[in-house]
Amino acid sequence: MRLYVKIKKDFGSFILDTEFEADKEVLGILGESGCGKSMTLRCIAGVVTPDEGHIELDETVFFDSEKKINLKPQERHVGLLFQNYALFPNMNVVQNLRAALRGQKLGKEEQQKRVAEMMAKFYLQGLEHHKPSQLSGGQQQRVALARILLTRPKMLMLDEPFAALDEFLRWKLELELEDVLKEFGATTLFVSHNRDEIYRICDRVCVMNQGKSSEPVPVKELFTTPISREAAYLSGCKNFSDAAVAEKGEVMALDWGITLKCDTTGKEDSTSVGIRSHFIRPVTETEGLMRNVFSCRIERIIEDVFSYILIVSPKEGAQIRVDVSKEDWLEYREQVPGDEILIGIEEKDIMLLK
Amino acid sequence: MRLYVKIKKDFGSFILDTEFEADKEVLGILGESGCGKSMTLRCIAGVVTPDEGHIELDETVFFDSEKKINLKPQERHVGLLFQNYALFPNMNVVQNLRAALRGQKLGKEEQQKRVAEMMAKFYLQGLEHHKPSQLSGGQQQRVALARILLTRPKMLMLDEPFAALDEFLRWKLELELEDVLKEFGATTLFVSHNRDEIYRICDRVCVMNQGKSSEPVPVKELFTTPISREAAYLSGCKNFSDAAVAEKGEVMALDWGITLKCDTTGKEDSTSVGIRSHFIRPVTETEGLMRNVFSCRIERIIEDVFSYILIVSPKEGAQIRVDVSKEDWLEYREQVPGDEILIGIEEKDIMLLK
Amino acid sequence: EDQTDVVVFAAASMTETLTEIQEMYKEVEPNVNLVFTFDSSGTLKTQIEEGADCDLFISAAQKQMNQLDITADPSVNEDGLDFIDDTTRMDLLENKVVLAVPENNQADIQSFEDLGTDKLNLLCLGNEDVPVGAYSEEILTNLGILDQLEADKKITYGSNVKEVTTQVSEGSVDAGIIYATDAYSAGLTVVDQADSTLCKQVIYPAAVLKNAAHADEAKAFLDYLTTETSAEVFESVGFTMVKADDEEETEAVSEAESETAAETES
Amino acid sequence: MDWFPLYNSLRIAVISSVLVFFSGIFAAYYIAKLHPVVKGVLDVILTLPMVLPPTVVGYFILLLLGSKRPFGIWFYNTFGTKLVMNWYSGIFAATIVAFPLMYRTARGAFESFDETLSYSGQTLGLSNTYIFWKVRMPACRQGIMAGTVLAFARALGEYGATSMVAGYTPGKTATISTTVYQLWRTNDDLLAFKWVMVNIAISAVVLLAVNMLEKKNTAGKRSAG
Amino acid sequence: MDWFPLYNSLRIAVISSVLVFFSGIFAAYYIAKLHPVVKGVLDVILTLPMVLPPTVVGYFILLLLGSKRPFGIWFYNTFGTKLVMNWYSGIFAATIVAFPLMYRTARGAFESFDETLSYSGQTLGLSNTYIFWKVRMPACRQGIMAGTVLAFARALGEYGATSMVAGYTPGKTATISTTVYQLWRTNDDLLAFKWVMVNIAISAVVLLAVNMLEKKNTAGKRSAG
Ligand SMILES: Nc1ncnc2c1ncn2[C@@H]1O[C@H](COP(=O)(O)OP(=O)(O)OP(=O)(O)O)[C@@H](O)[C@H]1O
Ligand SMILES: Nc1ncnc2c1ncn2[C@@H]1O[C@H](COP(=O)(O)OP(=O)(O)OP(=O)(O)O)[C@@H](O)[C@H]1O
Ligand code: MOO
Ligand SMILES: [Mg+2]
Ligand SMILES: [Mg+2]
Repeated sequence: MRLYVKIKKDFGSFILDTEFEADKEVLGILGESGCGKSMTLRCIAGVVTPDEGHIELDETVFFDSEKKINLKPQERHVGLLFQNYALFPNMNVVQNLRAALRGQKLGKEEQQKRVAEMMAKFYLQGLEHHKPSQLSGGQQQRVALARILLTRPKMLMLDEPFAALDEFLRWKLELELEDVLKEFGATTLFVSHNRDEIYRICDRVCVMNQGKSSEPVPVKELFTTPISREAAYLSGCKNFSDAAVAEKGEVMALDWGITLKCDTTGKEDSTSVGIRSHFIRPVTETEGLMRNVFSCRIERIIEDVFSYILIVSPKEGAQIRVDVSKEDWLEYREQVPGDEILIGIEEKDIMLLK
Repeated sequence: MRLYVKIKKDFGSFILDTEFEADKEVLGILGESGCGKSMTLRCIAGVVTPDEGHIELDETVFFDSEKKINLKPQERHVGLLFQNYALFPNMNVVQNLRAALRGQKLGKEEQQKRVAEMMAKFYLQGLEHHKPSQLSGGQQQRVALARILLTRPKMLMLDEPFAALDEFLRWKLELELEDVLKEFGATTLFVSHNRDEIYRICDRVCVMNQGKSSEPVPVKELFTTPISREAAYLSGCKNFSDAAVAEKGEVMALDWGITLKCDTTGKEDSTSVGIRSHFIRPVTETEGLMRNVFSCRIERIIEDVFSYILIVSPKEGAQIRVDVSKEDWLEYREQVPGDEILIGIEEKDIMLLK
Repeated sequence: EDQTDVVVFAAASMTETLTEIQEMYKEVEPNVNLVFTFDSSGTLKTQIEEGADCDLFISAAQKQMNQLDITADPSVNEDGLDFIDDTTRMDLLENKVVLAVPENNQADIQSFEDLGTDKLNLLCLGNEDVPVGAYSEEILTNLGILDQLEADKKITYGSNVKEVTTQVSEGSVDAGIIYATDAYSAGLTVVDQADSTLCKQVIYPAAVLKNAAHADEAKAFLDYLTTETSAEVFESVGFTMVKADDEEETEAVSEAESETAAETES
Repeated sequence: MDWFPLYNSLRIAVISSVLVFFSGIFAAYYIAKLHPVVKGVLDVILTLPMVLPPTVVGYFILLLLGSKRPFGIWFYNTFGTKLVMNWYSGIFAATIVAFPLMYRTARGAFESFDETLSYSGQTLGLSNTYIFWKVRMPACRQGIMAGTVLAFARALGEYGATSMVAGYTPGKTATISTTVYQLWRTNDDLLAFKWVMVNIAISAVVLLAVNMLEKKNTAGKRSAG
Repeated sequence: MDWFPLYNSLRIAVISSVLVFFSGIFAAYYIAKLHPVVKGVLDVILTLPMVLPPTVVGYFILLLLGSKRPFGIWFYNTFGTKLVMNWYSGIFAATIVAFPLMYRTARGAFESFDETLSYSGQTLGLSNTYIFWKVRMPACRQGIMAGTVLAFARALGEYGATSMVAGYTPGKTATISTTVYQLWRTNDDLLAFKWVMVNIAISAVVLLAVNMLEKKNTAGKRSAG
């Protein structure tokens, strides 16, 4: 174990109470907006002091409320990318980057080299002498990212590092970042709202919910077999219903008013059921093999780049989202909102949750 | 035509020079980070004054450098969502929202009702008395969005409205927003880095490149038949090569060192070729029907949520990204980086660009 | 060449005259460098009391001098301060207390007696600390109108002479009581001059300090101030020299004045 | 102890603080937008009262408002009373002397204001007046408060110009400051000290009140993210 | 015209401005972090020199540093020179009188500083000293400049306390302000006016310089987004 965090902090209307460990890995932190992700990172970095708890990295105790240890942020050597970038407004891009190198006692040339390197890596050439106020949102974010990497921290905490970037740049920087993280070999906490990013970059994921964290799980597990509704929700599942296991192999999805057939072994106490929109597909009546087929009314059809998104509702139930690839939809292209359609769900794709 | 914009502004190192029209529609603005999207919106809103040009909405001239017209922002009645939210730091959430209703001379009760409505719509309940500094990034963004909608502007300009939100919330707000936009019936300019969002929400798209805008095109056209490399790039295409049409029906992709067969009619002067990663797939030798099949070395295999991303390179060429659905990859799952693999591209998926 | 600095603390009303005499004294005594500090006599007294270096003190009234003189009546020298060399103390100049009015004299005030009438709305005096203030109060007391004027809020006190002269010349007040020299240099209209029935002689005393670094040089300069050459300068702005043969009489007056001052204090 | 000076000082300090507050803020607001050279020139003029001995400032005020000067004559003919040597004359003195403090401090605060907030207010259709009072002023609160406190303290402590313009007539124009000065000059140190304590008490009340106000406004000042 | 007062005024104003700059900033920095009540109490003490007539402030300084007071005696025995009635005595006067201006203005500026910047500096491993001088100070530039300008102007204009502590000795302790006062008092209005103009010129140079500096630092102040 390289990083161990167990902290409590009371804000009155919001209580942060989180505990997790991270190894030499990229640990994703997933959670609803406002659940305390940024606050957790701030506590680890030492810029917010928790009410109580213990924070430790590589055998160095950062914080311990009982032993009255509270290292200064400077002594922690962790890099934190602030969500609002926190660039120094009075310095231009190069000066902002240089500031990060101050701790390393480098020669002037070496400094310049490293700064230039980073400027190139993050596509910032030509902006050397711009002040932060003269940069666009995405440019600011890249400068902030570059600045943190220059300090060569022992641990990296990235708070939505690509949120302001366009997809292509995001992709390029993601590859870049992965190389850096590898070279770096340090523990990294990665906050992102992008499910795919988390999936690609992280080894394990810690789910946070209203200030509370759960045990980190391998990233694949979160996507394939989430345990809680919260986890499934954060892994991008968009269809949930309250549920009750009626008898072995049958679950009543209460919100949708339908009964689903699936393996309920060991899941008898499930309270919810979740189905990913990608795993629901329109079927024709001939497909007799499927055991879960329901008739729904199409509420809305939204065209996406490579797929169609259907909003459908079972007889008297809540809406369900269905993602159909354009290829598969061809067959149904005559359908319009208001029509009835059959949707099918494979048993293995039904997630029983608590 | 409802909105007409033609502006020039010189920042020395950056020159904004854009011209476009928008109807009663949602016009997406796509462009690389730093290309001038936010600046354009600021000019329309009237908080930045262009050096020269003309801006007009619904027959009302907002700005005309020749006629020396320059309406105050207050007289323009346009709603601009600032990229950094610009919430009033001294007011709590409710006060921020109430401020937006001041222009409308409503009774106290009506005010409260509308504010409460918005709070609910944007999942902000419980945060009534938080100051912006006590809100998380996503919460701030939602307050800003709610605040703008409360003013009932004649035109809406949204600068990455969902950037700080998690996917689920994003999706819910997207549906919410679409309803609002419909009810609203006003021209909307929509800046986003999310290709799918743009595709789903916008009617047409205007591509910006280093301060210059191009003629808006229907959103589908951008994705299916982009004309410029820039447009293809922004629509999410990730593979590009310099190219030259050698003879009828043959294009040399110079960066990749391969020759592609496709329909070149009317595209003889193309200088680039683009291929979406989703449209390249691994093939077995038996698939004799395909005319474009190449052998590449696998550089990297990245697992994504519903697909695998392959980074491959042709014999002596630049890298190509290939997105393969997990289902399709099953067949090739033995493959590891370093192996040779055959990839196939259909003729219709080869985009010839300028 | 060795220069001796002689530090002179002098009432601010002597700024112009002493600066002029300083030039002349350079020729007489080229090795002596006169260093003046000008301020209101009260400030100078405070500074001396707090240990400022000073060789010669010229006050604009006996009060401040007495407060530093151990041989003076203890009711005046309350703190028992012993700073000046009594043997060198002398009365140097005499000034006159006059009644000045604004240019057009709207209130039509012609004499000190008029101050007790309805003609007067507002009268400006120097405060007690400005020596002229003490004399002004004496005059008004002798006329028996001081208490009434104060009760009617017809008196305003200025904290220095310039304030009083400005108030008069700007017509903010109907009249002001000041020194003849000040009226002269401010170019004010003088309508009355206090005679011996209204107030005692106004004397500028001078003395060398006990711990003077250059007592002899200071004494020499003091002597020079009594010469005919210096007198000319002083008289040109309205001072009168106190004649050496008046010495006896002046002593007596100053004695009497100390008593009056003592009464005012208690 | 006659409490008139307290009463008089308070009304002068309060009225002139209010005057200085508004005039300082408006001057700061409009001047902050000007070209630096123009700003510099106006700064010189508006900061002038600070670089001159207050008595001299008082002298200039007297030259301006005096009973024989055009404005003074006009005022007397119109209102039947003099501008100088009255209790309210102290207001002119205190206002002019305290003005630069408010002006310069407010300008500093305004210049570090994030204009995006004002822009966002404008696009929300809020009037510039509303934005000024409800957004800009609260955001610049700290600077404005500093200026107000300084201006109030200066107005309360003002002596030189007041003595010149209003004179020292006990029971009529005397302020705490002129009283302290007179008492101290006439060696009544004890009473002078009592008045010094009164002045300290007033400023203590004001400064503590301001600090409490600040606290209320700054609950949890941290920027999210 | 003897230029000594100019020279003397400049050195006093510059030295005391520098002293006030640092002491004011440090006081502001540490006090800004304290509890509002403690802040209030310290504020009262530190703002005191503003609410008293400067002459009275000078008197207190004299009581503290005078040649007969313990500190004055110790200083004389150690350095062989007196603290009062020397040219440098004006520094004490100007420093004490100008201090509250710098202190209060800087505190206002510090309190509106976005601490996130300081946090981000800390996590980058930058020393608190570096953050203070290179991030916090530039970000609070406007407020600090306002304070500095006010303090300098006040130091330049300081008359009452200086005349008490340093006296007016032409060629030795005379400053522009005391010279203006004396000249004016002895009715040499013309020369007094010339010196007023000198003071104006100095403050003009300083204020214009400050404004140019500001301009250089604020090129294109807009927040992105
Ligand atoms: N000073 C404060 N007082 C009260 N509540 C606070 C304070 N600061 C933060 N909060 C609350 O703490 C919660 C956690 O905030 P945090 O910034 O950690 O959220 P987050 O998980 O990063 O969300 P996002 O994804 O939207 O950025 C929020 O609900 C916020 O409202
Ligand atoms: N005051 C200024 N001086 C010089 N250049 C500036 C100034 N302000 C902005 N720029 C430049 O203008 C360009 C456009 O900025 P803008 O904020 O419009 O970008 P954007 O398209 O919104 O980018 P992003 O998607 O990253 O937010 C940027 O390259 C920026 O560096
Ligand atoms: O210098 Mo004096 O003591 O005011 O006449
Ligand atoms: Mg956050
Ligand atoms: Mg932008």
